[in-house]
Amino acid sequence: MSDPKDFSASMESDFRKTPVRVAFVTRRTSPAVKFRDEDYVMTFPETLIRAAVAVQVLVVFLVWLALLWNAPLEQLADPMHTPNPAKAPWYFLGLQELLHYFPPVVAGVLVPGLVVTALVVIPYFNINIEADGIFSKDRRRRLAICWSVIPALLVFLIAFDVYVAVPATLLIAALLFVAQRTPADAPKGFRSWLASKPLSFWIMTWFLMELMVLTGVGTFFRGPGWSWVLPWRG
Amino acid sequence: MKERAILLVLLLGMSACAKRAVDAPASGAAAVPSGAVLTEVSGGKQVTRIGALLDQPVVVQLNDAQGTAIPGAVLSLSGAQGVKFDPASGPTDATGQFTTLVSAPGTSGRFQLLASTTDGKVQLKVEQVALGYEQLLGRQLSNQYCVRCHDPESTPERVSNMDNLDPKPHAFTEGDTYNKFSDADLTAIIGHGGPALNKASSMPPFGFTLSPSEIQALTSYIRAISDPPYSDTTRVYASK
Amino acid sequence: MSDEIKAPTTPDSGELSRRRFFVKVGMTSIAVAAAGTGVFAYQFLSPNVLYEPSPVVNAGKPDRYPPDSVTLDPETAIYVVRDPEGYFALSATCTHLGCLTAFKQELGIIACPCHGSKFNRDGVKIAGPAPKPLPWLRMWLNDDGELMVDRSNSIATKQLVRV
Amino acid sequence: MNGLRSLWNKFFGNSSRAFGSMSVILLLSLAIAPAKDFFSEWRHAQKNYVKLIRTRADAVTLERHVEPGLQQIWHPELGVVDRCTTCHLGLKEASLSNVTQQPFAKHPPIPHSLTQFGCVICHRGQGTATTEREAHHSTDSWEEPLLPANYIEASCGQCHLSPLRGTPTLNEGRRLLASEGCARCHNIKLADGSVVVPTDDPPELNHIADKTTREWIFAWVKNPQAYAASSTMPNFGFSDDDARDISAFLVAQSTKGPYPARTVKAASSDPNTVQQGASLYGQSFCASCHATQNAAGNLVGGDFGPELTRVGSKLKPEWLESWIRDPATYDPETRMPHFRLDDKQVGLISNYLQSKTDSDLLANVHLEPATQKQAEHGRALVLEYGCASCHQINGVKKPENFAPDLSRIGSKPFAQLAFPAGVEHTLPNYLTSKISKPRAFGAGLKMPKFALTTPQVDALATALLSLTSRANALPASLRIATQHESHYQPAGKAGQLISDLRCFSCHAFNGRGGTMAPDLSWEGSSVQREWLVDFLKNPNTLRPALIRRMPKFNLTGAEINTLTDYILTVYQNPAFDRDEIAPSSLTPQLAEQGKQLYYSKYSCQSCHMIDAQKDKGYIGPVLSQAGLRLTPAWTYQWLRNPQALRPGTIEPNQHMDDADAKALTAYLMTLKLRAKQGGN
Amino acid sequence: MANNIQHYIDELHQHRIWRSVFRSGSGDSNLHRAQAVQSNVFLHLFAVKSRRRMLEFSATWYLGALTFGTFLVLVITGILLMLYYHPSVPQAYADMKDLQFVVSSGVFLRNLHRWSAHAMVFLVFAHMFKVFYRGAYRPPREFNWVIGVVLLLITLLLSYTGYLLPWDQLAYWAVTVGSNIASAVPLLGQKIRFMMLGGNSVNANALLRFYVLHCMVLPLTAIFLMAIHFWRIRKDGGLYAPDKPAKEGTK
Repeated sequence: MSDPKDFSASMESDFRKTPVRVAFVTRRTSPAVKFRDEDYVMTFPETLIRAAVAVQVLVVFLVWLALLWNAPLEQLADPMHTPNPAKAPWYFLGLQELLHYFPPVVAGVLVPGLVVTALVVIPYFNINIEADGIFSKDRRRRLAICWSVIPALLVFLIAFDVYVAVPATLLIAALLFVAQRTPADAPKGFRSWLASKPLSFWIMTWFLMELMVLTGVGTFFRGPGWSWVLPWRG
Repeated sequence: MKERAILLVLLLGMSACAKRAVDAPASGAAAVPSGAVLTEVSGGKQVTRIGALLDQPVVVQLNDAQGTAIPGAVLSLSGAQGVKFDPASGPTDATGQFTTLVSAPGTSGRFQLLASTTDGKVQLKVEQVALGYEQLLGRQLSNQYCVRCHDPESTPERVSNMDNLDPKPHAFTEGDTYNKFSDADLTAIIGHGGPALNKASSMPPFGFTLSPSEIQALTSYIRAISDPPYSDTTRVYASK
Repeated sequence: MSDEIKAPTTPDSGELSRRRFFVKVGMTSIAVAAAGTGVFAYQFLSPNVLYEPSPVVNAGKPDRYPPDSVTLDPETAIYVVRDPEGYFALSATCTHLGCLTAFKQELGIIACPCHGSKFNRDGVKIAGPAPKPLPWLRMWLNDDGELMVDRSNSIATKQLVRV
Repeated sequence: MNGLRSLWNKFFGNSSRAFGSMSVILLLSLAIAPAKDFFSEWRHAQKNYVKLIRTRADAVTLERHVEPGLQQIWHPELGVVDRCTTCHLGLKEASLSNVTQQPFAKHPPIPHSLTQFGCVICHRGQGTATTEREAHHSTDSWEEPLLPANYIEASCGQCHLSPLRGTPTLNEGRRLLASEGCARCHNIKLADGSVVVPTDDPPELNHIADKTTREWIFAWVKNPQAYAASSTMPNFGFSDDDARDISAFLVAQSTKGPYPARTVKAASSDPNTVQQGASLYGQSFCASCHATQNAAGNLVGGDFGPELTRVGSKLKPEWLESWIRDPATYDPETRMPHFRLDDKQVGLISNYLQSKTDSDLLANVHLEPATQKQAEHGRALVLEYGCASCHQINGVKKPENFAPDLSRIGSKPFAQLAFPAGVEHTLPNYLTSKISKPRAFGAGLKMPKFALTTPQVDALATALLSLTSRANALPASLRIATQHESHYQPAGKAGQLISDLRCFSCHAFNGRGGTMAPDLSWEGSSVQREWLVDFLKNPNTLRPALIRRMPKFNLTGAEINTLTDYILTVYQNPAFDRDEIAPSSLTPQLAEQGKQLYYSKYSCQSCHMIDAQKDKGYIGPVLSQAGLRLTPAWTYQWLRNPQALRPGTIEPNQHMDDADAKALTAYLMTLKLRAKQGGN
Repeated sequence: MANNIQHYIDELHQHRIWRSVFRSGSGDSNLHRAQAVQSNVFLHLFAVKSRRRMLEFSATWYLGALTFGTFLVLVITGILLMLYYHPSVPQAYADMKDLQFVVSSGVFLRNLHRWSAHAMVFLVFAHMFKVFYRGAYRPPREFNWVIGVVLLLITLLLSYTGYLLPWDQLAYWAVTVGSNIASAVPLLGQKIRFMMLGGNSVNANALLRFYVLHCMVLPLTAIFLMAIHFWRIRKDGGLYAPDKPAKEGTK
């Protein structure tokens, strides 16, 4: 890679040198190479052309979408008459589904507020910095917390009739159980992969699954009066 | 390979048979012998508003060549765009008759109904008239001012005066008489009365009672219901 | 694919030229698309329907206008002039830069407030920077006996509508 | 497989190739949008139109009229943007009258100009749309499809709130809204703010037990049309038990009426007496208002009062006699006049009417004595079904807002309507099926089934479809407001007589009253005193062809004088003086001249009779006593312009000159044949 | 012929005016390429070089680039649509109809705008989850993650404010419900809603406010934050690449 004959100092030269790190070894540090510097490419054109192709594919997709399907347009706004059901845009339907169960101050303000706050503070709480498996350290205490929080969450969800959120929670619990039962020296595979996942992974995955379930339910399975309907029985 | 070809031929044959079985008239429908004749019993030449139901149902009769009624044969009706039938098809009754209610299309003018047997071999055309706004207005005016003398039929509410007049007025449906007049002639007779045009003195002038547009509406109505139909010969549409 | 990424700096010359060709094709298509977008934008930007009042104006019954008078309708920017022989319509928009002119009753002339152009009541320029006389507009009587003026249709000859 | 892969590699093998290929694909995709625009539906229609007119003789003229591109009619004050003329290019081309191919057909003549009102004001649909589907049919964004031709008159009704000659269906529908009792349960407000006032006359039920039996009530409530086919009372579909309980309640709530009890002779079945009653019934012209079924089952007589075919099975004799004697004592609001019959006459008519029974009607009705519980349930039913919306019932208040408001039913969105199975989702279909089969919309619904024919249902739907939001939003200057009936009430003794005789039921005076008989607002200018006195004593008809005739009221001489004085002084036409033509100016020579005109120039004998033997004209009134009946001034003015004195009269305006009118007047004034007493 | 054209293009590229505008050529040398990035006001937000393994599709799924792509599409179509849009009641709805029926390709642009908006929301979410699962929010990239979260909120707000603009039933009731959720905020709820709608109900004022937010405030904020977002990628050491064992790195 760093063939010296490629190097010359003139302005017209095609310099192919990759940056070289120089480590200063002091008394308190010791040199140890963890991994080598990587292979770099020019941003222009290598990265940009790929990005451009990706965007082109997307735009072609959107253009065909726009050619084939018209954007929805309903009747002129009529304050005297609420359509049934009055649905928000799809990305808010998870929230609207929550509003079906909880008072607005909880589902409309508290939950989204907490989620946003949580997202903002994630990097500052050193969560996932080590990226160690959830039960790899402090196992006993963490197990105790885990197996008390999940049932409490389930009871809470059922108390508010949020049955739609239960399966995903149970699935996470089941996977956690698998992760817990996986020995540290398990062979590489799904189980060891699960066991290596940190707490933040589990919370985020639960959140993602609930988001998808609630949005999916709100989008496809809710009809007049926010009652259950089957989308294929239109 | 050979077996496959035979199988294919067999399958094709079977499906063809099945298709014919499906296409065949449903069992129970009487066959229509050749020489059968469809005749109009009642409901022809009715006058109604555009889009409205005709007052009387249209009744047609299916007879065979000997004049005996054919019961149970399926007849169907069709018409111009917008004409509705209730029902549009069905079997003839024990006396060989088929009755249907007809709604006029959305455009004014004469429209035809075609009654036919399912195989389409025996057909009958029935003509009706749908009145547009102007003709409807004409009919209203006619009912108010004209029919007492120009309609031979009496009703309890309105006794016809036609027989009392000499010369007798012509009924508005008499196309043979009215089609000879041009639009201008008709307008003049209605507006100026009979004597002014050397016609019967019993026809009074209506030009001071009706407005020009009302007289035009009346003319339009008379044209619409005349039998045989009026065709405007002053306008020739020749193709280039 | 991964092979090519591994050795991007040592392609054979044929591959290199093909590459250039494709990039050129790409750039040309994008240039064509940009040009096409220009045409497209022109089409898009020129409205197909206009929410503007009809150029044909109903100026009302002729006896609305007193004999030998010039009447300005500011809404439609036309003068209806009643001469002893008949009626005619003049555009009230100054031919100089489009200001709305006014008829000076005491002087009997039409004057533009913007740059001082003056016209007589036939629309002929008397003074000022206006390059052309005020155009005569087509005028006719409709079936109800009302004066109609087509603002989009100016007439060259001085045709009066006689009532 | 390999071929595909190499093809893939060729075009997408590396980033440059992918960039090049994707750019081309992007270019092509983007180019489709304007192409789609170019091949639009309306451009296609315009091309076809040009193709069509090129084959015609007047192609040059027609092509000159074609303006390519999108067309728009914009009416900001009507709130309308119409682009219909983009495709409907031949609307104004008179020479295309034989083209039936849409969208190019010529529009039939209407009284409004296309450019003045646009299209959607009348036809509805979506005027802004430029595709057939969006313009004509209902979509997510526009629920209002084109109005079917059958109901097109509904659109006229948006501005024309008073009857219009060209819209018989709409007029009929509006009449039915008032006369079939729709407006008693539903609030129906027109765009000018006026409310539809019911014109039917449902009887009050406070004293119903005096009038009829529980058995009859039972049979009636079960099926009103079984008693009288022409009844406006709808069928509520009550079960036997419900009908029993309602009859129990109605009888229980009934109180004794406010009229004097009289001894009543038992009805006689003597055929002679019945025959006398029948002839008195005929002489009193009861059939002018009341109908009876004849042997063929057809109704004969007027529809102003209730049908009397089976009246003997309904009414109690003592009530009937009291009613015939003076209806107003039982019902002060009734439209039936006070006939001033003596006891013998009352007995004869009552006896005749009681003979009109139908043994089948109540044959199967056997009711046990009512229990308290039944009456209570009956009351609950009466409340539930809003009986008090129409009838006065003791202890039951008229319910408010009993049925949905129909003031904007013509713009009701589908989303707010529930359609029964098998009904196409359009507003006209909803209305017609709701009116004709109300219970198909759900078993628990209250709306009863009215005995209406299909044309009547269509007329009602037309009237309802005219009640749109747009009608309310249109500028008031476009509205032709409803004609309100005046509250004119003549004063004094004569005024009392006029209301006692219920003259307003048939005659109109100063904008109030019925249309069954001539308008009498200017009667004082028209007739001579002597004739009027004679006429009131013994009304004989002037028009031999009429079946509806003025009944004889058996007035006293004083009453006749009061009425005559009043009519001759008050009901005068302000346009002329009734004495302006002196009888002396009408010389015999002039009369002779008039006679010539009468028989030759104007052929009056075509419509009028003078000599019943010789003349046959059936249309106008008989003129044999014109000289006794009419004043010369009225006759003269009438001949000059009959429409001015009575708008809508059949007699055409002959545009007679002064001399002819004078001569004819002179002639008519010589016709003084004395009518024999008793009339025809 | 082709040579001639190439000649003229080269001439053009060498011309003084051209050089004054485009400092670098699109030369074949890496130096030129580096200059191209550095001397371009937009491209200088990026590093001159990037890790080869981050070019793999599986590394980023190009979600960030795609999101930016949808944003560009939205800006272009949005500006065009603004030319036929009046933020007033009920003209706004009539304008939708005009776009659909009479403006050349108006319906296409509206569709593209609408679908791109949906795509952008989806892509932003996907981008966020992808970043999270890769752990790319770890220091020193924590602030860039926060900017990302803010951009997510802005995207949602952009989409939501745009939702009202057609003034149809869908828009009206979605916004009515949404603004009532805002009023559920303890203590300040009603005030927030009042400020948001410029009144007590969704009416012409609300439409104008949403219009200004949708067309001015939010896009400008988004562009500003995006610039920082991209620039921070460079400053934080390029696209985050998870640590790899030395043996893999030597490869």
